[in-house]
Amino acid sequence: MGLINDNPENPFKEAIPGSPAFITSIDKVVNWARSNSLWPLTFGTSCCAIEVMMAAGAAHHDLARFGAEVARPSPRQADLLVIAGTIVKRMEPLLKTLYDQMAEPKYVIATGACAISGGPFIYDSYTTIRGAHEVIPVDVYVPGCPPRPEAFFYGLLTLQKMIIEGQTIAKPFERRKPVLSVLPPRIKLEQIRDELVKNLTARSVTDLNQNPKELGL
Amino acid sequence: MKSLSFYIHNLYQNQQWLDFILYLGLGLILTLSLMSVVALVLVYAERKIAAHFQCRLGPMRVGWHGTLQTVADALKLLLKEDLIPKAADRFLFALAPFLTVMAALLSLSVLPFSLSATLSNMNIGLLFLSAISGYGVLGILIGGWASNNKWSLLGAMRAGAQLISYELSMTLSLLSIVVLSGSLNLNEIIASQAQGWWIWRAHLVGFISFVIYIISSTAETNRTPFDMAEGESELTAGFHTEYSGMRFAFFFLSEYVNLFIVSAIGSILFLGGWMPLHIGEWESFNALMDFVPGPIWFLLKTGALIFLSMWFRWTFPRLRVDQLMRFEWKFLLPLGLINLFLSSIIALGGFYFFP
Amino acid sequence: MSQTIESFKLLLENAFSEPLTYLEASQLLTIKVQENQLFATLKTLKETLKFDALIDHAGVDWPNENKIELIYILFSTHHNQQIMVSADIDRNQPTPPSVSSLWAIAEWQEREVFDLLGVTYKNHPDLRRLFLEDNWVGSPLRKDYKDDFILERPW
Amino acid sequence: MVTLNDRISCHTPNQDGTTTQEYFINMGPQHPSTHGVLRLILKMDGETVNDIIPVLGYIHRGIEKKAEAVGYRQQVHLTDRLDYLCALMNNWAVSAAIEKALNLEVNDRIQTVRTIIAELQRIQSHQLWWGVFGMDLGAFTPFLYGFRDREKITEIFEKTMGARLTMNYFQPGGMMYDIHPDFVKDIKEFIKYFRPILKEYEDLFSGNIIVQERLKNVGIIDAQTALAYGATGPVLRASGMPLDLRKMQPYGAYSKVNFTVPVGTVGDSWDRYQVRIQEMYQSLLIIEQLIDNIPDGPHMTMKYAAKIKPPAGRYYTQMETARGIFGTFFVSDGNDRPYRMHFRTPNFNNLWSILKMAPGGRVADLVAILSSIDLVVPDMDR
Repeated sequence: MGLINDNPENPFKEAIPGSPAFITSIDKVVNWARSNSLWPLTFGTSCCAIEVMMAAGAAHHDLARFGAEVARPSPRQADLLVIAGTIVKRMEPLLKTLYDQMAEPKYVIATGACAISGGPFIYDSYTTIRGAHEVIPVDVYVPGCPPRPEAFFYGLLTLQKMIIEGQTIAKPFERRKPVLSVLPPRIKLEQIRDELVKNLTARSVTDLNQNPKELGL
Repeated sequence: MKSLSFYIHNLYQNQQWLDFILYLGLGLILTLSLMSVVALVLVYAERKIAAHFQCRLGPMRVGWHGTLQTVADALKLLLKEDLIPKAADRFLFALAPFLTVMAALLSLSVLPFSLSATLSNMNIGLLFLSAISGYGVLGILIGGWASNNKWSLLGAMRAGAQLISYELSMTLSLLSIVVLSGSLNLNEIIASQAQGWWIWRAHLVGFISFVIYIISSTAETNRTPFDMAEGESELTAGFHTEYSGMRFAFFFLSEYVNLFIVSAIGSILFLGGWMPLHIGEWESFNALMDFVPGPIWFLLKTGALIFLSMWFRWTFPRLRVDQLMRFEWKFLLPLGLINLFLSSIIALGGFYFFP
Repeated sequence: MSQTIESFKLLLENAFSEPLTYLEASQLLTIKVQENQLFATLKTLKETLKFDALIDHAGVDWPNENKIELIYILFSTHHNQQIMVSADIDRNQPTPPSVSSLWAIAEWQEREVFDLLGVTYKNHPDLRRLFLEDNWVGSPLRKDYKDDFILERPW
Repeated sequence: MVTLNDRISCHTPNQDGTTTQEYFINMGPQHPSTHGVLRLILKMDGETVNDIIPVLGYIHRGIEKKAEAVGYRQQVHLTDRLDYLCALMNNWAVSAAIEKALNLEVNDRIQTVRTIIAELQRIQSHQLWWGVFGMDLGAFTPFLYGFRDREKITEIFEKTMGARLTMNYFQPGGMMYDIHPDFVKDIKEFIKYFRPILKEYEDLFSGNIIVQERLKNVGIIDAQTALAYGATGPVLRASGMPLDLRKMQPYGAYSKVNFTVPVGTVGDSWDRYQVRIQEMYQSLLIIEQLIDNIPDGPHMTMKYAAKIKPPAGRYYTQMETARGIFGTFFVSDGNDRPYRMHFRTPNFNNLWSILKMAPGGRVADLVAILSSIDLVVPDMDR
């Protein structure tokens, strides 16, 4: 639909005609409706699709609680594009088409290491795109390989929060704000790392005595 | 034509036109609001019922137990961008959803919610209903054609073939009730069931036509196991693949309103409509039942049939398109014809229970 | 059904008129054949010895010796035996015969080898790239494949 | 020899001198029933599918190239991403290949635990297939039921391995960690729970007349054609050929257990369905026989950080995963990285039998057939 122009400088930035004129309580209601009715597109390329699209939607985790179980097979009717899996060079134009075919407002969640950065295939691979944001703008990134359904829920709730706060609605084509959605608040990466080292040494599950430095710990 | 001009002339003469306009406007508003309420409630009910069939909870977060979920969905769909594909036939593409909604709206206007609460008490109500329900398929056909998408077209063609075929069985099963009750007026059909509902009063005939009606009405509303036209796993989204936002919401809406309408017709013809449940000689029980107002009875019976339809949807897999046709033309249609013949015999001889 | 390797070798040698060359550096029983003998050998294996399944077909690039080694892994449901056939072909003009007339699956396994190693099979019904785009340049699994897109590991 | 040009001509002459004009329709890569990013170009006559041209590569990540750049131990995590529904069986296959190359014998404990876990994974994979199969036929509820029970196995795995889908658990020489203390208890509970559920699956789905109408005599393929087209696993067994490596070339602890290999008779979708359902029963049997007598011993027979350098040569090892034969072919030049790594993946080889199954059927049949083959697209494209 040509919503994304071909301007090389900022491909995702383009003012749409009739930008939001009233940012009032009506906007609040609209944002409430949009955030609570995120219909995902049934789109999954690899492993993450099982965890994020299927296991999250299934009985144990139940995506329906958030009103997001109405998976639409047609991009026209979907609001949320969950990039679940690796994007390779051959898929790139198709992903772009899918994104273009979706009607505004549309949101994108990139799940899994592959969709964030290329993941295990970032090096030595001749086809893997290193991150879905190289193709389309991404609202929320959910790390994991693949992320647990709970992690995906955290990402979904983060997106809902972003919509309610108007972070995506006000500037529809500037959605490159990465959100570390899985790491719970007040926990730092260093803490996790220290705990990991402690646990690994305590359980001595592996032969760490040889040369811990070689293992990168 | 003469009678119409005479009628309009009469309106001006007697100053009834104001009443007429008021009546029209009020009716339109009532029907429209009824339609949206029905759709919102049914979509919520479907999602909740499906969830509980599947050991889940369904919508929980928006409002108490997710009651506002469909409101949010409707609001979102209203405000979503409206896309028209470049290659689509713009006029027909825009027209199609309205045709479908119009059919649903027109059907709603003749449903008797109680003896008095009916917008227009036509004396050919049933004929009107079956005519209008056949017209709803036009929207689907036009929508699938105008989308200029092969999957849409496949879905639309399937829908056309299916609806036209199942229309026959549906009309035949309606006809046997018409024969039994001797009227096309919906209120009179209900009144004829004062002694007992047609589903069991006319020996097996009423029950058979009820079964035929349920099957063909499920096909009429394009629901599993007859959801050829949408067939998510086969045709992506069928005839509404290219529709987005409001236009898609119209298809969505009319699907659920149609579900309500066919269930309502089923409850009118076979379950006595707004008639309370009476059991033979149990006087006090019958008196208690009479205490419940007619619209409640009507909605209860309709709700039961809607639940049945939802039960089908979340249990059965989809039929294949040729099996669907074979089932209609080789089994359902002959059965309907035989049933109609038998019901004529019963009606002529007055062989039903409690004559 | 199952036989020992020795009795199977005997069966194998009886089927061929010429003596067979075995490849020692291999885990499976491996026959080494010349490019011009490839099709005939595989045909005999299929028709006389009833190797009815072509389990796998792959190529190995050896740039130093200027050859591409084609590997055919066959399985016989009759003998419950497996055999590997290895053939060296010229690296610059790799034109081995296609065996898709013997096993249908070879058509796509060969397409994969064509795609990733640039081996152009003769008499192949539909030799196109399988995984990569049609306008892709080069064969990624060759050892000297260069691509600006590839990120080398920094450590 | 039918070339592509013949296949893409849209005018098929009829017997009475007329020609049928066919049209092409594009199914995928984003289509709900291709289970990923498989693309099929269908040549159709009305609703009838006359020819199929599969297009692959929408998830080709170049795993074989990547494998040449990483050490032998790291191959295991690459196989997780191939067929993620049998991740552990793939882990086992590649670990066993490296062990064989090193002439390393692993102890009985490792073999038994590996067998139990592989069979659990087989059940898990078939559960998911059952659910998705139901969804493809238009019934949404089986999908939820299948996932509800799959989650039970996922929890057992998670306790031991710390991951839900890509476990990376079996290593060359053993397992990453020892099994969780609750492992045996959990599995026993699961078996007790799952046997009646499996019966319920059959009541809910197999007994349904619509399912039987949709599946019986649809997509028939005979055993020899299926084998020639590369099919293995349940697809081949449904055609009547009992090719099961667990029986024919026993590995792990399979030689110690009694089980039968379910085979079909007709080779239609219904047989493929039945074979998988019966395989779940057989897997339960195998687990029951092994779960009570897991031998003692260490869970790892080689040092974790040791570099693996197999002697130069060509190695091929194959195993039976839930979808067919998974083979690992690698060439070593004596270094700590493989010179060439090639995976024989079951899905890539299973796909092509649809060219024999689907033509002549409807689109709905094609969807049922695709689903009955049980494809995992990343495994196909590698």
